[in-house]
Amino acid sequence: MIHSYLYLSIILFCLGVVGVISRRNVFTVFMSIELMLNSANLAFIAFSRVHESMDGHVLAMMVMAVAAAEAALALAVVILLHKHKSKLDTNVFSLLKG
Amino acid sequence: MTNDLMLLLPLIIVGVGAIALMLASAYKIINNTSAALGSALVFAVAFLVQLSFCLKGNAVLFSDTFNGILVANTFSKGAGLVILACGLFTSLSSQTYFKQNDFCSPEYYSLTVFAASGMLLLTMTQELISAFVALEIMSLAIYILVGYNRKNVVAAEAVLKYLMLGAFAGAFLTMGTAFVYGQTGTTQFAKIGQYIAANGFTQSPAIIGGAFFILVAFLFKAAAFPFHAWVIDVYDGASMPITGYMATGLKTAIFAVFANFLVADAQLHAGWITFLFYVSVLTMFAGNLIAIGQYSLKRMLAASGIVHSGYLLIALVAVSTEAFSGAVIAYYLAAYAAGTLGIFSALSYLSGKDEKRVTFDDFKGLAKVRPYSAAAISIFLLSMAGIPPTAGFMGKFYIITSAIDAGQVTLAVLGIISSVISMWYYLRLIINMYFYEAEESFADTVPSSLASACTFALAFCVFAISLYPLAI
Amino acid sequence: MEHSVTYLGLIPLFPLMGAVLIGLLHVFTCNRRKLPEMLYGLLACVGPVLSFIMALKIFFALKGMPADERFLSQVAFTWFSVGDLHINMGFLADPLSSLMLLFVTLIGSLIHIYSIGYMKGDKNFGKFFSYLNLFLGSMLILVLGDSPVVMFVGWEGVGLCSYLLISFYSDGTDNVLAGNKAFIVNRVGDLGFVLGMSFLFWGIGSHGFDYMSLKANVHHLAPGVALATCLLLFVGATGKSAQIPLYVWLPDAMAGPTPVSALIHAATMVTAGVYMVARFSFLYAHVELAGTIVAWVGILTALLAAIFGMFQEDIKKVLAYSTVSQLGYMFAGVGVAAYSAGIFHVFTHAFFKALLFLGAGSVICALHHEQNIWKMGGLKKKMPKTYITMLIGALALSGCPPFSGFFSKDEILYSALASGHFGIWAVGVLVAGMTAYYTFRMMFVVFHGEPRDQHAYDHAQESPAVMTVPLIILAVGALFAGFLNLPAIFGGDQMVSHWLAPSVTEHHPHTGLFVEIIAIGASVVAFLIGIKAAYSRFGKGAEEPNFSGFADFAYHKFYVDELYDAVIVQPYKRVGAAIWKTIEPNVTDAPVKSVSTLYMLLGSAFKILQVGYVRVYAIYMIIGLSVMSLFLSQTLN
Amino acid sequence: MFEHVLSFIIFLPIVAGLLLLATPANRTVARFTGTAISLAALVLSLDLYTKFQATGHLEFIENIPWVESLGINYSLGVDGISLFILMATSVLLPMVYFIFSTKEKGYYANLLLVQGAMTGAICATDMVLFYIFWEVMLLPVFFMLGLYGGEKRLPATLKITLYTIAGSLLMLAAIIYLGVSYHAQFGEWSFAMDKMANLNLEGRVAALAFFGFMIAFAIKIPLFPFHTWLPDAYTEAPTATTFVLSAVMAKIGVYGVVRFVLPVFDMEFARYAILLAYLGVIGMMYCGIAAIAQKDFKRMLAFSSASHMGIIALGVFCMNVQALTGSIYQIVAHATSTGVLFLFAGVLEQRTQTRSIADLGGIAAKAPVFALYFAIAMLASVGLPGTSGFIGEFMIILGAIKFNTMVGVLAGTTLIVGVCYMLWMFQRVFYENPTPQSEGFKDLSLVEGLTFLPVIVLIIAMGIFPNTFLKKITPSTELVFSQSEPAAVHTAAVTPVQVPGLNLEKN
Repeated sequence: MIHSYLYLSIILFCLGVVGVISRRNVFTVFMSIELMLNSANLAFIAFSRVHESMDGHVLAMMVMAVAAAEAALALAVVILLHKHKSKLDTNVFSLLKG
Repeated sequence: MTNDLMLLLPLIIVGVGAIALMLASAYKIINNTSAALGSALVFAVAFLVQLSFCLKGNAVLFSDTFNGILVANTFSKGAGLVILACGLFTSLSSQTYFKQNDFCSPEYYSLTVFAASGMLLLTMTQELISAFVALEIMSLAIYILVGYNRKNVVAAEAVLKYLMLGAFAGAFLTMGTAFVYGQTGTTQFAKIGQYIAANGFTQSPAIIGGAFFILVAFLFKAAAFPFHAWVIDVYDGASMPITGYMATGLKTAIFAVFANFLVADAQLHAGWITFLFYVSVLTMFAGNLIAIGQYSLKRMLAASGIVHSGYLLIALVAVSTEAFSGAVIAYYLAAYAAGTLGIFSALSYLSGKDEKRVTFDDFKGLAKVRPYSAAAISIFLLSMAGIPPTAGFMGKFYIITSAIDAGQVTLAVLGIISSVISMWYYLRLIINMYFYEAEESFADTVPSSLASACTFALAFCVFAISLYPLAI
Repeated sequence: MEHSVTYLGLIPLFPLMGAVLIGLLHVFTCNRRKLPEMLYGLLACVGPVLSFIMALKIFFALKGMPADERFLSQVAFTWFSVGDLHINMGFLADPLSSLMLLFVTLIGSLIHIYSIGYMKGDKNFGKFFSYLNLFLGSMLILVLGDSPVVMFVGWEGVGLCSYLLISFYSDGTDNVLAGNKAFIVNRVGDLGFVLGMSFLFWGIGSHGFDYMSLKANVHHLAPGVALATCLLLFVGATGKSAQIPLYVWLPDAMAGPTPVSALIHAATMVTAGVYMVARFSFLYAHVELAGTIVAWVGILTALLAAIFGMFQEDIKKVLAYSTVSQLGYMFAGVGVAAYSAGIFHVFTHAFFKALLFLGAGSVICALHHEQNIWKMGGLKKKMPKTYITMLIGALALSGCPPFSGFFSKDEILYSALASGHFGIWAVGVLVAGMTAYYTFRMMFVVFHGEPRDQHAYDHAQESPAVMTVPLIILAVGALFAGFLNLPAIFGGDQMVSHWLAPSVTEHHPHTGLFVEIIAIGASVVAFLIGIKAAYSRFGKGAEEPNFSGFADFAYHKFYVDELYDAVIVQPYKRVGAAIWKTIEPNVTDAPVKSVSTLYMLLGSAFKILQVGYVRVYAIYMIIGLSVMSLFLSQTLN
Repeated sequence: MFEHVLSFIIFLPIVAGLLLLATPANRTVARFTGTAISLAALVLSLDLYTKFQATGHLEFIENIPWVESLGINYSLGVDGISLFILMATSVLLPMVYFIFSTKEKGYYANLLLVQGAMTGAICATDMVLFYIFWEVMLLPVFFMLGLYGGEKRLPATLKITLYTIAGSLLMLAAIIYLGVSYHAQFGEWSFAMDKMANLNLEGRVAALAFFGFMIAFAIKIPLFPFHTWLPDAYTEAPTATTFVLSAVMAKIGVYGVVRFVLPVFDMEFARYAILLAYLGVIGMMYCGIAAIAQKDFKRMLAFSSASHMGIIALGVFCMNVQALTGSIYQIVAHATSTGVLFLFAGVLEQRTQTRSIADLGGIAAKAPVFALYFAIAMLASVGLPGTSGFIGEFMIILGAIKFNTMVGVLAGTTLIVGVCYMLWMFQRVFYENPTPQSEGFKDLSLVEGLTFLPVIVLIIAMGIFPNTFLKKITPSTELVFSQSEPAAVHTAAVTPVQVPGLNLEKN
């Protein structure tokens, strides 16, 4: 039973990774990262069940809180970027290189 | 309990100070200068408190404090000292920096202090989730600081890159934590260590995978190859004092937690030695090779930061899990911090308005116009290059000694070769400063300021640290 | 008998101090106001004359000792001492060195006096005498040194002085080149000397490296090492004494002032090689093969130089080749273990060669530095003293009995014959004839016949007394020095040979009277044939001949100089240029350069990798992650 | 005070130099300070020299613990070997201040710094301390070369700096390896030089450590083929720097071999000595021959210096007391001859504004005193008996013959090689007819003449009375070989690397 949750979690994680490296839209990228974090949360909850302790739930809550803070910052950055270039394509932001 | 809280006092001071500064700036009670001095005061007080703890001698290891989540041993205290000093010098040089740049607000200093509180927590943490939280406290503050100059598209790009990749790496950390938790049922380093000692490291794919993911996250923050690519751009985009802060304080915190995690168990450490060996070698050489092609000082220093991460990884490879004191790592971090902060505080007042001087060529002939600044910068560069009698040399000496003592002769030799290579780009700046005629007068730079005071204080530190004998 | 004395060191010290004093005086005054020449002249002569007096004193002191205990020694101080190597700054006067001392100081003094006249008016008068004194001082160290290393001091010292004096007229490139050549060629020989000393030291030197100890331990020397030592030392001798293959510097050395030539050829420098071989007679006597090689090299040099001498047009070069040739005789002598004969020839040669050179100098001076014999002629009337003295010298050189050269040369040839070296003897006799020929060719062309350059002839006049008096003294020496070693056949008692006997290791072969008569007869006949040939060609005046065929080849000295230049000098320079221009940047420095190039290339490669797209950085991370996972799965399984 | 005399000699110049740099002193003050301090160091050194007992062991020992956990001490001391290099430094450097005046204050400050650092490297008896001084002495050279050098100074500066640092960092690894081995074998940490001889080193890593040391020293000496930094650096550097480099700094490389490699790596040394000896000989010939092709007299002297260093290094590799003593002696002799020739070259350059041999001529007639001085230094440099150059060279050749006949014979060619380019140069510059550049050449002034006089006297005195100096050296050099006596027993079992060459014993 635990395996199913784990497989799902890993699949979600991988989807997140693929999203990050394949999508150019800033929003999509940040959503992919959220997906990865949430896949970890899923794993936490599942393991919590296996160990029959509440630790995993606590950890998942922590991660969600941090993810929320990060998301807030990410949105601010998205606005900032949009103000500068009116685009949210990550490839546009490649002034720093070499 | 009181004793425990006493030992956390620096952290508490910093945390309270950060909140106070934030509130004060929110209600516009303070202006930029007083915020700067206020944050410097917070750092200074915390530093002195930490120093008094350090001088008091061996602290009791209190593994069950906060349920074993935090620890305050000599290593964490030493690292804490370095972080607080970094914060102090960053605040002071920021004050000068913002005399020439106009995007400051008092919250800036509040965030600096917040970041420091995250770093301090990170050095003490003995648990994965609190490590994650501390990491994020630190990182979120730093993200904002990196993008603080909202009018500058480069800063925005830097924060995008940093935030995106940082969060990406953070996701790996949580996933790794989940795996480790799943297998061992705990997230505390000590208990993970016990579990591995009992059941063996290589037996369980979940631990290996989880530890691997955790390592990846740490390596990302430490800017190890191949997770180093962001460093150059982010350092380049951030403002001078923040770049210095990231390069020193942040790195100190990361290596502290990294070391604490690795020494949780001998098998865990042993399992990663070969892996870390290659990572450190590649990190050193990649950093060097990136650095030689750079025209911008900031980018060069970022790349040299990668190289120094490589040296610190050598130290991590060579640490002994039985009698871990972290002295070598802390010493090297202190030595490196003195040099790097010194350069950035010098650049804070020399770079001029909107950081118009950032390339090697911009500093041609500096020695003719500002001889003392040029001399100080040379000292920092020589320290980073590891030329005696600077702190950088002694730091490198201790690292190589510990590596050879641990039987890692090849790694030591490769480290030495890398430092030969690194010599070129450090010398290049010295050559530019000294051996060319001055092309401009640097008249617009702030003549005598907090940043220059920091610079000379740090130059003094470079020698003082080198003379300080280290007990391994 | 007290053998340890304190005055030996003074002998070289007198001229050396003179050299320093004169040198300093000259250096500090030459560009301001000139000091009177007489002052320099007097100062310069004091040293040699005092040395000569000391030499006499030593000679008589030795004479007063029993024959087999004749030596005086002085250890001035420990020169250097490391491990087994103990070298004293020590001096040794035994019969051999005392004989050398006598004529070196005598002839040296005479040359000094003569030079006062010859150098009159030269702007570097002081410098010249400083060098001259230094030269003599070095030679005296060479003669007196009690170990090979001390001898080497003088050995190199004379080399240096020859360089300084040959390039004395230093504004002429050729003169300086000749000086360089002399020094460098001498250095080649010195290399042999140093290596020889090293072999000797590691062979038997640990018990003391002075001649006495070496002589006592020579039988411990392994035969191979002994042979190597002898040959290496002989290489040194060929350099200093101008033997094949290192003779090339001597004829060029004529670039220096004529008294210098006299000094080099007669009293100092070139005789050093012969003296050295005689000094090491205990060693050479130990290795017969080495002696034979020495003898053959010597006699072949004699032949070669005689051939060259027959075709020279420069009066000094004729004399120079005659020196090389005579030196060949000396080596033939010491080579066949007739050390006393060799040294005796050194002794007599010193007189007549100094005489000839000084005479030639007198002629050259009179003709305003004209040296080509084909521009001279008929000077007999103008310069009678010079002519007569030179004639005596020429007769002595040609081996006309009873002049000194006859006895000494004859002694060598006799020894060669007596010791069974028939080939050497035959060549020696041939060379004797050639010697007579070229010597009298020179005499006839210069002094007889009609003046070839009337203008020069008209202005020529006899030299002043300061020059002629030394000539006369030397002429007396050239006449009578031979009688000092009169062989038994002429009723003599071979004084010199007996005098030298304690110093040199030789055994006189006992042959019948018949052999001795053959030797003498052959020499006399050769002399007569030579002089007849010269007279018939040049006696009544002759014009400058155009050489062709072999003569032309010999006139160009068999193109040996050109050969050396093409085979050694030019390649050496080319190798130097090649190293600097090609090898250094492209080979030696190539690893360094390629490392730095590689470094820069890799640097730009990594710069390209920093593309600036954040997505790509994430991809790097994932690639790294994957590779690491692979790596992990490899290592952990 | 006297027990700390070495510290004084080291830190007087360093502190003075730093003060000069840190304060806005003008160049007159700087020159005066430099002169005074270097003379003070000279006086202290002379005092030390007279009080030196020549026991063969270290004297004037100072020892202050520094990093106790690693056994690193601030420890100083001199024995016969280091004493002479120390004396060469102290005696020769004051001259520079008298001769060259038209420079900035940093020039004098750097000179003081380099003097202190070199003295420190010579006197240090702790390896880490030695390394620190070793690296520090490069920095003033870097700045002097880069700031005050000739037109093409930058590439030369970079090359010498990177090259030597590369070498010395390898040495650092080797030093640490020794310290760690000592810890492993004896249970305590130490980096003291004299303790390292007790180490029993074997295996591949020991050989690597040996090469770590050797490469560092080979670059500094410089030994062929590590010399390629030398011609440019020597040529472009200001005269005083070239003088410092050739007269003292290169010698510290040789000294390092004697101090570290010889006692510690006896096995490796016995195995590779023949290779190194060949490198020395080849370097001597290579650089000597290259010297003849030079058109720039400073560059020619640079090659000449490299050529001589080959011979000096050879003396160390021959593993017998004569050659080693010869090397040490030659170190000082070379400093007084070729080193001083560089100063003369500086005088020439200063007065004629050219470094080209072809532009000069006839100086002997214009400046007899200068020519005399130059000639004496030149003759010492070509090893004429009676000058300082002969004694050392003779003993080295003598020792080389013992070591390996082939090497010895090749080493002997230095007699010829040296004289070729020197005479050639002397002819062009001092003889022949004056050129426009040398037409108005002024002779040495009284001050200059008197400044050089001690060295000239020293050249002669060292040639005539060498034993007064050797008496202080030989106890130490003899000790080097008596100490490794037990090692010699097991080095007998070592098969040296096979290189063609005869051995004297086999004859």
